[in-house]
Amino acid sequence: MALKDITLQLAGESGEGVISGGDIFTSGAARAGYWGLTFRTYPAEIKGGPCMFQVRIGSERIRSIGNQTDLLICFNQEGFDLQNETVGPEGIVILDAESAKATDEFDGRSYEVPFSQISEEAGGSRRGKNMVVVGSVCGLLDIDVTQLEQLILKRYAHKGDVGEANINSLKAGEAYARENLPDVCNVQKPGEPERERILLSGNQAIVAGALHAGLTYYAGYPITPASDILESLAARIPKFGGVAIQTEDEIAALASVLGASFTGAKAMTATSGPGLSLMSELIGLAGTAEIPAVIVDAQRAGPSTGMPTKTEQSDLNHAIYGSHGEAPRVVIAPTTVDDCLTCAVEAFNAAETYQVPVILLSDQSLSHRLETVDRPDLSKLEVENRVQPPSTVTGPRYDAVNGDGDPNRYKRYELTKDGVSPMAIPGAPGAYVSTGIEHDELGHPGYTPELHIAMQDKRFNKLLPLAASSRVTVTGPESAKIGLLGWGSTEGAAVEAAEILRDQGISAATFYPRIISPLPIERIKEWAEGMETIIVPEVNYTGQFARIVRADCEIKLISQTQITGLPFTAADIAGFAANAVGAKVNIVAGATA
Amino acid sequence: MALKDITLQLAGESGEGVISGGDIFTSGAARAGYWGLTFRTYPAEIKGGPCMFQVRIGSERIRSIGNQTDLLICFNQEGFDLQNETVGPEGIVILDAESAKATDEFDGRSYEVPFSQISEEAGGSRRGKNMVVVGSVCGLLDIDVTQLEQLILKRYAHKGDVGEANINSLKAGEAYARENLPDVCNVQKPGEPERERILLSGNQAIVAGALHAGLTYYAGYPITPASDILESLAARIPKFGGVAIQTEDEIAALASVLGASFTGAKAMTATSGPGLSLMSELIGLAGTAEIPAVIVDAQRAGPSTGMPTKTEQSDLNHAIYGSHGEAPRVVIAPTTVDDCLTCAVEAFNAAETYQVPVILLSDQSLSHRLETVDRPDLSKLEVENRVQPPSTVTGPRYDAVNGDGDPNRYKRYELTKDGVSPMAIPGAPGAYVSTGIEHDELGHPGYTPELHIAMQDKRFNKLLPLAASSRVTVTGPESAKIGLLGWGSTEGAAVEAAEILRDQGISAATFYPRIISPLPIERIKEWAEGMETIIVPEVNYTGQFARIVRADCEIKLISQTQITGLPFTAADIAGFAANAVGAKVNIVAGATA
Amino acid sequence: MPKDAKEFKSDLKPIWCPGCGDFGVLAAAYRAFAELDLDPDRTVVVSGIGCSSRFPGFVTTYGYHGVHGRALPTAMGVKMANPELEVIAVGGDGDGFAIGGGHFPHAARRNIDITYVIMNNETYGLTKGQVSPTSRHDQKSPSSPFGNQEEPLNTMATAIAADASFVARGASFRAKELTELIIAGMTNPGFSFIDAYSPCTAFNNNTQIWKNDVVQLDENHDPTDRAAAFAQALDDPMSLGIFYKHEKPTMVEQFQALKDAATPGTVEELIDSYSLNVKIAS
Amino acid sequence: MPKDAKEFKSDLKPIWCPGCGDFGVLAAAYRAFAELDLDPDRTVVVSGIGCSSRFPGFVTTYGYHGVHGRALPTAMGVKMANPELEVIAVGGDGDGFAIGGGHFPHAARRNIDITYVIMNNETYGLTKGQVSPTSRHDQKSPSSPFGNQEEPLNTMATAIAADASFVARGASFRAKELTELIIAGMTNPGFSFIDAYSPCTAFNNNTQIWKNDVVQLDENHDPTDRAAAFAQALDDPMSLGIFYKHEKPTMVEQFQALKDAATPGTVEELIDSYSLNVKIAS
Ligand SMILES: Cc1ncc(C[n+]2csc(CCOP(=O)(O)OP(=O)(O)O)c2C)c(N)n1
Ligand SMILES: Cc1ncc(C[n+]2csc(CCOP(=O)(O)OP(=O)(O)O)c2C)c(N)n1
Ligand code: SF4
Ligand code: SF4
Ligand SMILES: [Mg+2]
Ligand SMILES: [Mg+2]
Repeated sequence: MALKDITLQLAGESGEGVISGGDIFTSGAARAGYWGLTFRTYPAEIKGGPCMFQVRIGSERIRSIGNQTDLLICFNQEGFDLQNETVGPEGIVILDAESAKATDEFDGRSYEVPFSQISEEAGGSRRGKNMVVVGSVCGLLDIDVTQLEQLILKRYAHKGDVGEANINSLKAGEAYARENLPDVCNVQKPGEPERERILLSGNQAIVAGALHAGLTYYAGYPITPASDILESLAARIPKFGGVAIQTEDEIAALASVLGASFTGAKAMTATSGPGLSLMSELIGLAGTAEIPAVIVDAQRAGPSTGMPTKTEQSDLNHAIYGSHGEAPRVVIAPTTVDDCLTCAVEAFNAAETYQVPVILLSDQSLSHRLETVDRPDLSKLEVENRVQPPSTVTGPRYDAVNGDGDPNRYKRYELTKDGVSPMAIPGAPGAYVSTGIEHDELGHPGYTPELHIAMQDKRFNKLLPLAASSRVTVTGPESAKIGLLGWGSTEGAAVEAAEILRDQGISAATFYPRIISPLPIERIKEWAEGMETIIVPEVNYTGQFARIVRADCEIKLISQTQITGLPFTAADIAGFAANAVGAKVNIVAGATA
Repeated sequence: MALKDITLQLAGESGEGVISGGDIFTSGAARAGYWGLTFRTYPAEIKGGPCMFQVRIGSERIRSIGNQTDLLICFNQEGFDLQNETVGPEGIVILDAESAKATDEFDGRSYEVPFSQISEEAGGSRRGKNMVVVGSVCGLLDIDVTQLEQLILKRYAHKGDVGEANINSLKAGEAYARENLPDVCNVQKPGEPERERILLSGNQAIVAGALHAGLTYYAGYPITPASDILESLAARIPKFGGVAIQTEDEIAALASVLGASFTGAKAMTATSGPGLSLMSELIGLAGTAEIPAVIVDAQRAGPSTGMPTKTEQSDLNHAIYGSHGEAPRVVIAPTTVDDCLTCAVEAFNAAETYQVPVILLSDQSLSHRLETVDRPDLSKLEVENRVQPPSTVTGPRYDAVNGDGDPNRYKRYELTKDGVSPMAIPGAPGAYVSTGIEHDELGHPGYTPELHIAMQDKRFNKLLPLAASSRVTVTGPESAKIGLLGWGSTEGAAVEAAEILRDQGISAATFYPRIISPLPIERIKEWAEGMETIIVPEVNYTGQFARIVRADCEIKLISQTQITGLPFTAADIAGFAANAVGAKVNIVAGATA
Repeated sequence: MPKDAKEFKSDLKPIWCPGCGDFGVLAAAYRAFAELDLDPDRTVVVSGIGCSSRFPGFVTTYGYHGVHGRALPTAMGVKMANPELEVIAVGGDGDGFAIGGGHFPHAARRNIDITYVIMNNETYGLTKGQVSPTSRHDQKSPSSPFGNQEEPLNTMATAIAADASFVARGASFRAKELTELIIAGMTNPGFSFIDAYSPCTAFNNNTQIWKNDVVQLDENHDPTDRAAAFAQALDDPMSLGIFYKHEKPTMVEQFQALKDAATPGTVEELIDSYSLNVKIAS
Repeated sequence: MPKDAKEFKSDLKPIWCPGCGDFGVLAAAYRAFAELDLDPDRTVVVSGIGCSSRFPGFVTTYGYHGVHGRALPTAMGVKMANPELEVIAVGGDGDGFAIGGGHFPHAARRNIDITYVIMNNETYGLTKGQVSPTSRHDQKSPSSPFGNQEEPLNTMATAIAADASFVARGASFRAKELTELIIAGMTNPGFSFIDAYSPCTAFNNNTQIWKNDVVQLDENHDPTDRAAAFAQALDDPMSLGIFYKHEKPTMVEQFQALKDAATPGTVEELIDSYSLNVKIAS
């Protein structure tokens, strides 16, 4: 029986090339036409410590990390010890013959391969062990390794002969597997793709989306798992006439982004939880002074320093409520890698159109997952720009007290019908003072009740169209026994969970809004009307989104939370949901062909 | 007819002594046995600009600022123009004869007094104008001015003859009023007090409470309306063997407070919204590393710099949710000035008992209101201290790997039954590392799912007893047509509003929990069961508390919000409530005897 | 034709107290802006929070009145996003050296092309007179009732240590000299720092004392000698003039070089780099 | 009897990469603590976040591993709340001079009685090698693929400008000298700053180059001359030794004086001051 898809894990010690091996395998499989999606765990340590690379490939689009491991490759004993529990009842284990042994339970489905020895013989060094692993897997799965050779040469181009040696190890691994390992792993061959595909990470997709939207100013401070956005832009943005600056901290990063945006530039910063906390005060300034800005938060497990290399969706509350007073902002949560690109464009569009800070909530699992996706059609991703006043406006003049008597006097914070005031750009006429103090239409400080009410109304009401037009993805029937309502990177698992449930006779549907704040309250209520039981899965402790939906939509729902540092599997969600309605599902059946 | 209580306003220009006059009058009236409560507005400007002092005095405890002005004293025309709308239909206006005129509407109930001229004649300078005003008011209300003389002498002791001159102005004002003004203002004479009373502000009460709890370390950065906590402690804390340090910013303030608390000291900082935003990251550290700390947030109108001299209750969301990840903290909201003292003690007790950061949410109207209250009985305010390990514990030793084999090895984050782990104090045995990284019981970094779950459970569950034992004040019947559910400084107005409603035949009750987070969910639900309509009044824009109650208690309620920069009056709340149930109330009748 | 200073005066009346030094700094800025013939629509004045930080409201240029302490990174964003703009950052001693002090050395290291004017009243004016990082030792204030326990921060020494490319001190009550310093700072490429004594008449009124105490830097002082400038900064805390001046590549220049060196790119090309080149079904 | 250095070694194995300079700094600290005969239960090591900030876990004293950049104010709280404790702050160049840079001058001005050791690898080790404020101009890194655009911050000049009472530089690979510097810093009353070169073998491996480049400060250098110390700091960025040393009242002393001068008070007395002295009904 050929599996529809297969989930592989490479487990070993950091420094053994587990991650780079996984990356190369994923690329190779993708080039061979497989869809794929990866997940990785890093050690807490700087060097050394256990690490794991998981990739699920298949002949149809892959949406989540896989419910169980079908093939576990252990670089060492610790790899086996830590990961063997994830292996399914029919899963296969391959171990480094020198250093690892499987337990009895795996008798008949575990195989030892002398990875290091093969590497030494073929490549002249034990350091090609990971390439032997990759080759063996290709051999087992009947994936052509020639595609990978190019990749390896490119990756090690600056390292002399290493590339060649690695290719030799790769080939030797493949040969070993084809000769010595039984034909135990079968995955459906992919058909020819209908559209061009790309393989990239969530962070890479955000960079591409931001550049498409017209990003020319980036500032950021390194932090896992957001640092590679800074690094990628530092290398690329000069080609787009922009600048990427590493600042002294996150406060300086956002302050400078707001300064840049004030001049009309599209500007962004990216960080993770601790940095988002530090930005709290400036998020309030951006909301009050109505300065567009995009803030990417690649969430990691908190609170505080927490587990910096693990995934969690626990910054939602801070994204929505962080900052004293009541400061408007938009929160957008992409759900997949291609969605990261789309949402980045939408984030800039919202920021620019509504002159508001936009927080783009990714997380470690999405930021660093590699996913094969159809090549996005950029021409379909429209870019919006902020509205500017006519060039006839004038700035302040000393002889015109408070602008009275000058019909052209520019009103930065004009109380327009839709709450959006044209924003003058330095260099063009219309000088004004941008300010976080409460102000009148001119931007002059003003503290009357009437002004404060009018300006808070303006700042919040202007965002309402966003809630109404919010992009939402829905799967499943309109009326279902189980409705899965979620946000962000859990969508793939939820959609698959709904499929599993439906496959087994339990009607299930999913609803994933992109804009979490302002929440599309009415649309959630409408959808929820058709559901018997609504479950809100999220990777955090307190069920943050569930509480928000309860507060705003006043509907009954069940919160499903998890804080293992890992993303949900489809099985996690399907199992919970089935349990919640008193049903049983056979999880494995749903995940394989 | 003698009024049960009377609301006075002094309105003029900053620099004319409006506030100091009001302060002195309040003190005098309080010494004459009246209960009192004040409210003040400051100008946006540093010097100059309109300012207003409001005081309500009466023969019974005063709980809110008063529904309308009974007696308006205008130092200048602007004072009249800005404030005359607050004057009730039978209210009296007294104006500076030189500079202000009332409108026709006040014919027959407005009087002009040559304040400056009287001051010049009696005190030798026009600068005693405010004392003439105070004297006139005393004359009108038949309050003995001799009590005030001492106060004035003391206040101006360092200013040479000013004290004497002011006393002369005061007496001349009184004499003028007794001779020339009709007997239009009558307030019931207070009886003899049954207990000793004090007159102080919310911030002063917090300082007293903190010192009673054992505060020895204070650090803060100036910000309105919290600066006087720093200033008061800088002058007083050396008497208590403690230190008060003005730091370079709020981040340094809280960082140092946590460092001090780590050594066993009771430590506090105070700030307002912008500072609370900056503290976000460190609040998460305190929650994760389990370090006790008290953070006073004297709220002001936001967002951003907003209206720094105006009141608002808009930091609740940030207090509860601010900081990335999910970081436990306790939020306590005092409701009156004496409650500020009690809550300060309770804040330290909660911080120390549960090893958690506690945010004490005051606001400008409460921090700076003067209120007469019964002298608190400090002996009834018990002080709790953190639990320490026995002196037999030992710290780490290089020859004992991960503490194995040493039964006495101190476990800072021991997973005890109630989640509270004894906390060793440097100087005593038990050296450990306090950390915001996820950790095992020893405090060693650890990122397994099991550890993270166990530690989040510990950190959150240990607080549950607080929700159960939370102090709550309730007025009115158990089952009422209208239930007023609120938090913080609005309690006085809500309690009076309920009285107004009941007086007019609409049964009404109030419920004010002190601990807002963790919320006493069950008690709110129980109380709510008896109510037909529940209204949540709060001085913010989005109805923050109402949304929290909806999320956690899943009950129907109506949110009443106001963002005028002013506190609620009882009439505001009673009117809204009556309206919500389709009834009508005669507000004025409720407020006077 | 240089403009009239009045043209930079806005319709918003300064809310400062009578005699506040900030009036003098504002007047000097008006004159400097006029002499430099600035275009108000191409000039941005950035500030933080404080009495002095209200400054942008009183000029006819673009202004940015942000949060407390973040004028420098904000100004960096403005300048680096649009190097065509003339950018001036202003604010108080608390804004610049207490809460915002962490940004100063980095602005100097990067050599951001802006001029930064601090109105130094050695106090927190807006919050009513607490000590600031530049307050004198033993200075009494509401937050230091027994006298300031801290040594004042030496702003000139700090700026010279950070290698700011232009470091000068002026005073609000020395209008002509201050105007010249502002002009010199604004014409200097890179990061120019001007610390201007600006007495707070309400809470730290040293106007008379300071008028007596300031002296002009010795004519022989060589502003290109960094060590000498530092020695000078230690010697005499109330000297006025240019302490240090040193040309080095500016931030704008350096980033411009990167842009110039790069071949222009498109997002499609970027996406090509992720392409799997998989054979498409026809 | 001085302790054995091993007694300060905890049961947690350092997670640093092979050859990381931080091992050398840790070893020097063990020896210094032993020679000073510290009581682990009366000693607190405070840090921020970074590879180097993992340090407190590896010693047997009390430790505080806080958030990124806040070691100094935290250490101030520890020391001022309990002056009996011996307090050492440690961390990285990024922790201390980027995100935490704003706290440094104030720690120095206040003369907090602590010793601050920075493990300076001129990079951000923990986040995998981006440039830090002390990185060299043109240094390539993941975040500066075309070379660092910024001038490095001169840590010695910065500390001397802030008037830290003890300013020295050591290196992880000069164990004996570094031990001596730590001892000298810890015995100096007030704020002692030691910048220790500590190569990051993973991301900025300059071990060999730095070993060659460091020189000992000239024997004739007079560390009590602040201007000379500054000149020295400008001259030769890789000199090791005590640059500057200067006694002044410490923060603990100053606050102790306030306590000593105050008459002890009670909260009842404080409340008396608000009393209305209203006649009570009998
Ligand atoms: C984050 C934050 N903390 C505190 C304040 C309160 N605050 C406003 S201005 C100021 C300091 C004013 O001093 P300075 O910067 O020297 O300006 P000056 O008023 O003296 O001109 C402070 C502490 C604030 N607005 N924001
Ligand atoms: C607020 C915040 N921003 C960013 C980070 C990510 N971060 C952790 S350590 C570090 C810098 C490490 O460099 P350094 O302080 O020099 O220490 P090293 O690792 O080199 O010893 C950064 C940016 C963080 N933990 N917190
Ligand atoms: S308080 Fe001081 S600094 Fe502020 S305006 Fe008045 S005089 Fe100027
Ligand atoms: S990454 Fe660098 S600083 Fe960190 S442990 Fe490794 S060598 Fe040391
Ligand atoms: Mg100042
Ligand atoms: Mg470093």
